[in-house]
Amino acid sequence: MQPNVKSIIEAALMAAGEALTIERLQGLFEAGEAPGREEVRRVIAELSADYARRGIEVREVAGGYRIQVRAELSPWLSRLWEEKPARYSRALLETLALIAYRQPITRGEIEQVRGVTVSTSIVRTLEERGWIRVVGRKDMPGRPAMYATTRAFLEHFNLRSLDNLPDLATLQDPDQAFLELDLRLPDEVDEEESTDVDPADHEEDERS
Amino acid sequence: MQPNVKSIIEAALMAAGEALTIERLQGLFEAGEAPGREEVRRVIAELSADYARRGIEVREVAGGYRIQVRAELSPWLSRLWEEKPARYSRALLETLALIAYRQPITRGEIEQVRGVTVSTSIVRTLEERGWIRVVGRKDMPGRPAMYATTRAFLEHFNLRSLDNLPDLATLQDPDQAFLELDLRLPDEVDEEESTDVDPADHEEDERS
Amino acid sequence: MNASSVQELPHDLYIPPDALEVFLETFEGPLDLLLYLIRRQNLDILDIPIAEITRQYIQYVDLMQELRLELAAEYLVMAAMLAEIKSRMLLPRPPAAPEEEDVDPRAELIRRLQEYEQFKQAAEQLDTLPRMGRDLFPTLVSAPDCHPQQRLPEVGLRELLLALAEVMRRAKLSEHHHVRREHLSVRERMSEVLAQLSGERFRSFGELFPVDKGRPGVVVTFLALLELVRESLVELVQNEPFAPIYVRAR
Repeated sequence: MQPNVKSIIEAALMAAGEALTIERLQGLFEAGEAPGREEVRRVIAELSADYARRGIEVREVAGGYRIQVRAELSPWLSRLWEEKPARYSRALLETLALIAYRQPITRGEIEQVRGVTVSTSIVRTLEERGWIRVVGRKDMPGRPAMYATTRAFLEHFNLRSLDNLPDLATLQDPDQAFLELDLRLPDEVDEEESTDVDPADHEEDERS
Repeated sequence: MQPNVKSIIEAALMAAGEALTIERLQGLFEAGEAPGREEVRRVIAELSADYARRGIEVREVAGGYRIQVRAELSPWLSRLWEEKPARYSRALLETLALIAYRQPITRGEIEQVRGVTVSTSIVRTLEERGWIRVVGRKDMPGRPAMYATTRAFLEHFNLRSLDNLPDLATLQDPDQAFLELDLRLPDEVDEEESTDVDPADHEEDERS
Repeated sequence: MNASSVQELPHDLYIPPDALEVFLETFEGPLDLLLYLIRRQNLDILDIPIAEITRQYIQYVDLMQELRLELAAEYLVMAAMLAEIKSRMLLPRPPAAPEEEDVDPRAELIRRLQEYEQFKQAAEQLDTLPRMGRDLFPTLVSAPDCHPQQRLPEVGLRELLLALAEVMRRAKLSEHHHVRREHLSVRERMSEVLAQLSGERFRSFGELFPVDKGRPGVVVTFLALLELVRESLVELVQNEPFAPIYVRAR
């Protein structure tokens, strides 16, 4: 076998155990021999096509690429390991969701939305898993830590970027709802509703 | 993708992180759906053939089968796990700069300018890196070695010749000198030094 | 419609004590419990029958206290808040109330309930995303012949220049050693000539001049040789006038 760019990139993605950026893939080659970004992308697209009928896939996550076993095969693959994957409590998932969607966010702000204290052990678990980290301190009394999610979070949840998080359900503003009800005349309501279609809202509804 | 025996076995061998016995591979399937030993062997032989022109191979090792990166690819793959590069000391950089600008130069002459001894390890590091070499010996007591920079030095610093080193006269303000270097357009450089344009260098610039 | 559903509220609060404990532990706090009470009865979150919900909520809280479950203070705070909203809604509205008084006293509660529900859903969605180690597995092909390498340090031209500037500044030699571009190419050529002469061989003078660099190449080589002679690094040997000149490293 003659090592070529494609076989080197494939082997690296298979052996790395984590997502690799294009720069890291280029860094495998001697200076002057590294393929350009476009060539790396082309090779990855070729690999993706090669795997179309197989149990693995190339996936773009957290700004890099990795080769992973397709989700359809998890019923078989999970028999490889005795230990069952960890299940996370609702408290942990809600805390993580708030950090993911509202970052940077303080513990106090999380508690405000959830209505209960955020236990220290949840924050510690999330930090130990490498999914969240302190990105700064809020300029207010006590200078509380502000949390944000990490690359490891994106990698674990198979996300390309935070933009790929599922859309949040849209909120109805109660004040707005009451005000509108009070101020509009009955015939105005009819007219406005027929014309005032916001396509953005519709898309969001369909997606969620 | 329809999960089939081959895709499941391939995915398991790729994800396990260790060698898998035929029994463990059979254990991935529901009772009654597991392939026979002969079928598992046949599938593994097929995978082996599939990988013939690629950077990976199936190997039978003590305790079963595993997929691994071919030995030929280790020069590239090893760079995946490279440690963070160290930084060179200031003494080394000063020594290198003096050799570049005042070559051929002896160790004694470097010491005279720097005012301190040049350690043997610095000279050895620079020689091992291939940036300097001994080009002769000075006709004086002890016949000290005279050092000069090499082609590898020019390549590393992306210089066509020593002439392209920034002019020492501008050293009063090194930032300024550096800016001047960068501000020249490629075709301006060509015009100025039209006598010794090396087309090979240009190709390299485009590739990198 | 809402009124009738409030009338028909099932009085199903009795849950066996053991089960209740498990049941209450599944709530993530007062907002979660309130949401449960609202959703269980298919009520519109924007129009909560506050009196009935408050009654039910307080019943749960009383139960929790009776069972001496460790009751988070937040549950009691919420009970107080519900009671306050209820009393404000019972008060008759003054006929010429300023506009801000028109705001429904439930508004803040509704906002919080909605916001909490939004993230409760987000957490559920997060849990259904395919996850590494549960639904997806990274390939971990072994690389037995690969060994971690120590990468060589990177040096840029700028660092080199700064190092030189520093050493020159220290030595205060920059004025005496103004080396110009021309000189650098001469010094480069000096290195090359010396390299060619290594091993103390005699080389013919003419042989040292590159044929491919044109006139500038000849001039630079000549200057380099003169400099090498001046610095006693090479010697020139000529056996008789007009005989070939030889060069040797000293």
